[in-house]
Amino acid sequence: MSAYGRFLLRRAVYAVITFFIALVMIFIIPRLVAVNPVDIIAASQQLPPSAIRQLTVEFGLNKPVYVQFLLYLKNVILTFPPNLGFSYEYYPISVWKLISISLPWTLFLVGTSVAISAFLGTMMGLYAGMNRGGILDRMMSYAAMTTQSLPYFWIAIVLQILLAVVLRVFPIGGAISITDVSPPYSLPWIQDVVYHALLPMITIVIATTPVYSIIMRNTLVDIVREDYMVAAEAKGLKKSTLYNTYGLRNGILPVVSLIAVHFGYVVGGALLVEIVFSYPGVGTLLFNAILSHDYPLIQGIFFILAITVIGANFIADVIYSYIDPRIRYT
Amino acid sequence: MSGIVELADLKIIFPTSRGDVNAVDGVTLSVEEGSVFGIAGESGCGKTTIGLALMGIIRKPGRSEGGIRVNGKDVSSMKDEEQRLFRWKEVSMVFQGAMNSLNPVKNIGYQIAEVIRDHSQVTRQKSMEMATELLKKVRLPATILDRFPHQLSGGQKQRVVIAMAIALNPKLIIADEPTTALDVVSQEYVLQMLKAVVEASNSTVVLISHDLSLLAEMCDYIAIMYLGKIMETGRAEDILANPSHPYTLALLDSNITIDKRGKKVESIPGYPPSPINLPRNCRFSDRCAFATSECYESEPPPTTMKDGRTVYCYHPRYEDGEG
Amino acid sequence: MEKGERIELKEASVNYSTGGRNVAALDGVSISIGLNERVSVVGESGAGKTTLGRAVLGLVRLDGGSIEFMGKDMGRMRRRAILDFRRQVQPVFQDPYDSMNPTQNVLQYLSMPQRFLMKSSRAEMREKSESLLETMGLESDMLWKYPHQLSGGQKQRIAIARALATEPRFIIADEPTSMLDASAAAGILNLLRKLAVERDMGYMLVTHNMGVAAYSADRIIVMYSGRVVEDQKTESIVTSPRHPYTSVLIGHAPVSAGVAVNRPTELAGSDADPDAIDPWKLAGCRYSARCTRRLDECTRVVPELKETGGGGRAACHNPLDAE
Amino acid sequence: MLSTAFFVSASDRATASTSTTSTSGTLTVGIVSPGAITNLNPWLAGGQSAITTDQLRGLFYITLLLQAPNGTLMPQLAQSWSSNANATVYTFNLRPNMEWSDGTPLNASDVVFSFNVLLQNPLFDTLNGFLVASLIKKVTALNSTAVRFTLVHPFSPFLQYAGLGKYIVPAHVFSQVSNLSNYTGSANPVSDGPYMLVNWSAGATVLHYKANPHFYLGKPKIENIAVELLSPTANIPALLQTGEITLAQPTPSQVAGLKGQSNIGVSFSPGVSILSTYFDPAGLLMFDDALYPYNVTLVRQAIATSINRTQIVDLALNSYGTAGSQGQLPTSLTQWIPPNLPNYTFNPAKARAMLQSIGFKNGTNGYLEFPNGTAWQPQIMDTGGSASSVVSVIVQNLKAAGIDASESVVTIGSIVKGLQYGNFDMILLGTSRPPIPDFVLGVFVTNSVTPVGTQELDYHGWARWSNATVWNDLNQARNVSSFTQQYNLYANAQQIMAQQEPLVTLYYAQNIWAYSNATIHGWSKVAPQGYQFPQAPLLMALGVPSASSGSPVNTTYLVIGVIAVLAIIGVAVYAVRKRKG
Amino acid sequence: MTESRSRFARLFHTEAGTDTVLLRLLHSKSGLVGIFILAALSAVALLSSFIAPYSPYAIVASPYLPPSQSHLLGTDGLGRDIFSQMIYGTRLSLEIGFVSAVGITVIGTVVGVVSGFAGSYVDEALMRFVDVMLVIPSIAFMIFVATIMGPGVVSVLTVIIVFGWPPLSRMIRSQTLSIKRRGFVESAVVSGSPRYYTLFRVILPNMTSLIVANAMLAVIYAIIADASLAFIGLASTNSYSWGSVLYNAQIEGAIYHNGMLWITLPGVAIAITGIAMTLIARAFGDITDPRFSTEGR
Repeated sequence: MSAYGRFLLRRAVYAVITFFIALVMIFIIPRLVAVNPVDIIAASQQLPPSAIRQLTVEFGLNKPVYVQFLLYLKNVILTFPPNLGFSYEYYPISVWKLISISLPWTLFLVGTSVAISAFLGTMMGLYAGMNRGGILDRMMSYAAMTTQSLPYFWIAIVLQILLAVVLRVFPIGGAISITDVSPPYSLPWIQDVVYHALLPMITIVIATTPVYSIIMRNTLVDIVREDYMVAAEAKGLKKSTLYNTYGLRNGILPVVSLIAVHFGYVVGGALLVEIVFSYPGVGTLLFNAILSHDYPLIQGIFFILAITVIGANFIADVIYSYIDPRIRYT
Repeated sequence: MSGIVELADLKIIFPTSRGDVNAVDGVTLSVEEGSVFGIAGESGCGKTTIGLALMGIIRKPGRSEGGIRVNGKDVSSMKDEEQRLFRWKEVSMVFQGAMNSLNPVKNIGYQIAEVIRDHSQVTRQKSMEMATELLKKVRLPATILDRFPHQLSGGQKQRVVIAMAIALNPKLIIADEPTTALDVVSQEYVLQMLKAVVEASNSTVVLISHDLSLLAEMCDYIAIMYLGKIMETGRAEDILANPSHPYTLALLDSNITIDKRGKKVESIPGYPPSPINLPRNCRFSDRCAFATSECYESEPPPTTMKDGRTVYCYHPRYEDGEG
Repeated sequence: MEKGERIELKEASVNYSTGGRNVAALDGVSISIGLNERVSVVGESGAGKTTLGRAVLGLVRLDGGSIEFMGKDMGRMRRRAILDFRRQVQPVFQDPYDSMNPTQNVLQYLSMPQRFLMKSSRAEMREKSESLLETMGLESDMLWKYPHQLSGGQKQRIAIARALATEPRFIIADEPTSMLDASAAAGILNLLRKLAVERDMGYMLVTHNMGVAAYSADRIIVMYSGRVVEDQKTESIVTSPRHPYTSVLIGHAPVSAGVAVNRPTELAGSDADPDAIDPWKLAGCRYSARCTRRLDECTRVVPELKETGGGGRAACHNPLDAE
Repeated sequence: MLSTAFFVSASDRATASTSTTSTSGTLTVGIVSPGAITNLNPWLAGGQSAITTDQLRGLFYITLLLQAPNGTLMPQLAQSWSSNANATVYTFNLRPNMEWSDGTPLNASDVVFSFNVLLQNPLFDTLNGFLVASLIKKVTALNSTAVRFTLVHPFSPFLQYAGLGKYIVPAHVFSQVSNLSNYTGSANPVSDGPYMLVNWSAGATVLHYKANPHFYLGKPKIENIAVELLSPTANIPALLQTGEITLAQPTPSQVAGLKGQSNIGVSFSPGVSILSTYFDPAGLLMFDDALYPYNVTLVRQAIATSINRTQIVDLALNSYGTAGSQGQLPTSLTQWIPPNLPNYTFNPAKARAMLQSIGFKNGTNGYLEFPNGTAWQPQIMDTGGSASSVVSVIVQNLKAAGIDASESVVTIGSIVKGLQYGNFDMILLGTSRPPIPDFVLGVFVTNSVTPVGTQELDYHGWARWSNATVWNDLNQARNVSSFTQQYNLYANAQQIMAQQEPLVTLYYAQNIWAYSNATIHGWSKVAPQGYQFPQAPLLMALGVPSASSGSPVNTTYLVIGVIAVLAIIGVAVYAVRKRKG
Repeated sequence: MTESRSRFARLFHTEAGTDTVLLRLLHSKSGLVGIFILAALSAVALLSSFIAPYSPYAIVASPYLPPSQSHLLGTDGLGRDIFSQMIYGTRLSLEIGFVSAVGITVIGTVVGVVSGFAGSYVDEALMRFVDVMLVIPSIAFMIFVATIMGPGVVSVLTVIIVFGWPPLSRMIRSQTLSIKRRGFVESAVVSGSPRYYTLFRVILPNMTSLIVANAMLAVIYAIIADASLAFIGLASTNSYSWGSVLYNAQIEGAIYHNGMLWITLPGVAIAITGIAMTLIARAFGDITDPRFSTEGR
């Protein structure tokens, strides 16, 4: 097997191991709570003991923990779509169904925002790094310092107040207009969806662009000192060549691996943004699941998030190894 | 004078938080067209900085004072685009540590073709053909074109860099420690290549090295630098056979060579002063065995000796050469 | 000197894996060095000379064979025995800029071996450190300096002082001058030699520079691609090398200006590109692909290290004649 | 069901017909929900979204009866009802000529079907607290409009249990569904309520309704309703302000801010929660009645005396509520509440004196100590959030009376555990008990005390206050059908509970609805302050929503914003260029 | 000496090795500003009971008073003084920030150093675990765990520390690996230095600046995490941090009765602290790693 193949295999094995540890944690942590979730449902609904017993059997909570774990593994790994159980809260809706409803919203919101901020941030970082000490570099440095010191959701709140409440340029929240009855995926529907997603996206972009730009900039500060950058300058290459094939092409490598690591962070941050803007994504679903102690749903969401983020990391590894010839050809 | 390189009291200063570093501190020299000119000196003496300055590369916040004229053009006053076209077309460079002077993420063919394309209107295909030709000149097979730098050995990379340096037939090639990091056998091979290529192209070469044996072998003229300043300059064989400046003398004496086995080699006593806030006297005076009071007072003016060399010393050792 | 006061390597092997392939950095090396001998190990990068030094110091694990110190197998030493070994064999590392802990001052640095290997008291350590500085020709106020306040030459002297702190019987110095300017290198080598003579101490000087090896050692071991190819007294190896590779190294060693150079100009096999050879892939002699004296069997049979007369040994099927 | 149906439907045709304007356009309503509605199965709704789900289902599935705020039963699908003297046979007479929204006749067979589903699926029955399945021996249709229930044993609250708690569903639709447990609802359910759901899909956060022309009261005047499910953190005042939604339930503090806004109107009705954004009508301070010192009646009375319930309503509820009664029944249930219940008027000095009278001593730090000289530092548990404001006030009150109380914010799990095992001092609970005396009073009394530290598994949860008289009175009341007999039994129970004070009823919150005048004109004329559900059916009475509800986007600002952004970019580019050049 | 060498050397060298950390910080302009802000905030935190005009818990006036002279930021829904809450919030926020930072730094450093130094299975096991921690969206998981543990300072601190150390340990590990390869570590080994000494006295002191700089950043991470948890309603509401003030402002619809101050000020306070911490961290960075600096060299 080639070194490249071995590299990919190793990363894949790591991803699988990581995923398994995540699975175990996801299973164990809710069970560390001594309280039976059925009791909590019963408490909020004032159910009689017969109903409690019935629900306990229904949710499989009467079995020994290791049996529950084996069943859980069997259900999430050997079944497709993974059988993540039933939500306590939305019984008898399956967790998978609930997630499949909200995940597209989050993927749309986070995916688009990450793409935008990674692009913007990389470009700004490239320019700032190539022109260290310039206006953009300084401005960026202060902007990054400020936005990284601010809670995501505070940015969201302030933007909401300024742009939605005071100026009324954007809607206050939600994913679609309450009065919109146009069929899904029609043009007006898409316009409406994009319009509603803009403010949350702007929040995420504002909060994350500086991260990328600073990573890119710091990488470039190193790269600019490399001999090949001096050589490139000496060769009298065009500015575009210098920026693209030297700065961008070399500087993008750490950014790629950081985008993946960052993905989990963005998903977490998006959760708060989703909550502020009442966006019907996974974040809001998780928030509500947590509020109502809906453990199967919480587990299911973490399962999906873990897959998404581990998958994103693995994809980033693959992309990284692909665009870095030092790994691809050894 | 009408050398291809004319430096007039060149100073290059890098400001730091501790003060200004005078990397190059008043260098005047002239390189004759078609010759091989060596710049020798120990690490930190400013020889690489001069090499880069000849291409107009002084990284901010560094700045230069004095004149740099290459091929009749004032390098320091060029506009961006003019400077870009000047580089490589008229002056090219073989870098110190070729290992790191190639872009690690692009293949060799692309990198050679890139230089050609950025300086002239040729098609991608034509530029690749030219790249193949260039590789042939340094005896590398065309298969190298598809390789990435990390797949090549040090010697191969150095030869790629040489091929790149002659791609646009520049008048002047600066070779900065072209063989330092290589094995002896590769060194020899690369030097042969460099010699052959230079002879074929009729270019002027400025060879920067700390290796006196290498300079002796390659150069017509030589300048010995110490702490940003030239100590002695003239014909290579004259200076290396009969050093005049005490520093040159000490440098040659301290150089451990195979023929000195069983003899005692003396190192230069003391340590060089900091390049920040250099003394305004002879900068070698502290370590010089022949220093007198005047050496501690002011900087010695250039003295031209009979054989044409210029020495910056109040007490040149090679008395016979004095005019 | 008693019999057995030696460091002996028996078929010592160390493997590395780099870039997806295994490379034998040491490939069945068998040599024996007396504790009072002054030996130099010469070879180019990748020859395994640094690994040899580190293996003797116990800093890399052997993949085969054994190393014996005074008759005891180092692989089986207990902690107490290792500390005893460390007291007697001390290294000086290549990079003076890196061998001192930036957060420790000179006194702390010099005290470490005394504290752990000699169990000295605080006062003893202080006294000893001062006397070591004196031995090295350094001022005693240097005890309070931190590494960044010292020059490379000073640091290397302090590194030697640290090695001497336990009054060792043998020093292993890995390229102690390669990071230094020529003018400082001679000083270090002179110092090392002087101390060895004064204290009846042996050393193993690892270097790529034949000139340095010949200058400082009485015996030279030449390595190529993980194997010893020649092992002879200095004078005889310089004047009449037996292995073709040794002759190339000597031919390319630096010489003083004006001394006649007799370099082997034409390199092996003419069309074979020395840069494109991977010696580890060769079945027989690893030098065979570059060798001008290659015989048929060279490409098939690994040559053994044989006596060549005069106490020397060489590993070659077709050795050069003794002059 | 547990919650009374959402502002809809009516009993009084006369009020409804006052407004005759036909309407078009859409009324937009925001409901705070802990999640998207994924399930419209009429029998299954677990967890906290059950309440929202009920509200949303209540627009298209309705019950036999309704209950007025004072507890009186009122007709809905059933026109009249009767029972035998020993409360074992009940008959409901349906309105004649009713139809489902698809035009199919709605008659007694639908009712019979609906209850048979419950009898066959006990889980469906238990999930909403009104257990009828085990009571009913059989249910039969006497004719197309009369249904008779025969019970296993006498049960006087059956009218409320069956009439208010259970939806009537279309038999012709649900008899086709093979597995009712897996049924999650249809996109266009056949409705007997005022509205029909349009195109619902699981997980949608907006539900669109259309007026049901077959509704027994006639087609509602507002043609369309869109309900948006808001997250608990939604900025309701802003949504109302911008007109993105027309009608919503803000929290009391949000209303406080909205008061000054000229384009926002506020209306409220009693009996529905406002403390949390869910359904928490009453705020209760539970004692651990089995644990010293809270097992001492005088201590409970003293604590009740030291709490300023008016201040709680004023501050924590921003006056949107009423102070709680001592008899444990909501104050609105006037017909059930006896006069002259013992009351614990706020009086910190008196409270302190009461405690001192049973041996509590003044400690060095100014707070009361146990008679044995150890410190008394009771903790009041709550789950944080808005409940914290209530507890904050209580803590200040208790401190003023010399009790060194503090707040302990914990998870709902810890509260459940505390209640189960009886190891806590005091807990703030919000309850959503429907205003039925049997239901309300039965929760907090038991006839045998489980020891503290072992799990209490009695009916309805975790009562540790035991009183044989109250227990017997409540059981007795289930067997008698005369109102007077029931009233006397409940009155006696309330007397004892008010005297013993096993828990302090702190307040009853009001259900606040705020609406935007920008899009609903004439609301205040039709629905003045104090408007009460369900006497004036909102939907029937509403005037025409403004046709020009329009987009909330202010295009002027959008244009200005875009221009400003472009200008900033332009200036930045210019600056960078200039510097370079 | 090559360029890369000088840069690498500078990572650990300072102009004057004997200078105290504080002196070095004071040399840099940004460090000075950072320290000044931090000192001011600490003073507010330490003297909060003197500065705050009221008890933050006491009901002192009518609810929802707009800002005035007696109540600089107005009052909340229960009639408590918001300004006093902010002042006391400073104390709790800084406490949470610094306590968490200490916890994160200690755990992260020990795990990183041990992992990097021990290598093989220990390293592999620790780093796989760290991978999981890094991959899991930490805010989401923090909310989850905090919900299970119940609101309050203890659970907030716990989750912040539990989810805060992995990135640091990663960094420390790679730093340990690179220092481990350096000459002076071998030099210590051949000097007979035992493992503990090599690890904690030779390797660790070379990471001081890195650790301190990251501890500063951990402070702001912790304050933001606390605010995020508070915003979900998971911070203890009976003790005020900036996060819980912000939470109250949000749930009480602050913009409609007290103007913007109530809702913006906690964010601004967090941002100012963050900027101060970043400035100090950067000043350390300048000492150790020129990449942080915007000023050219």
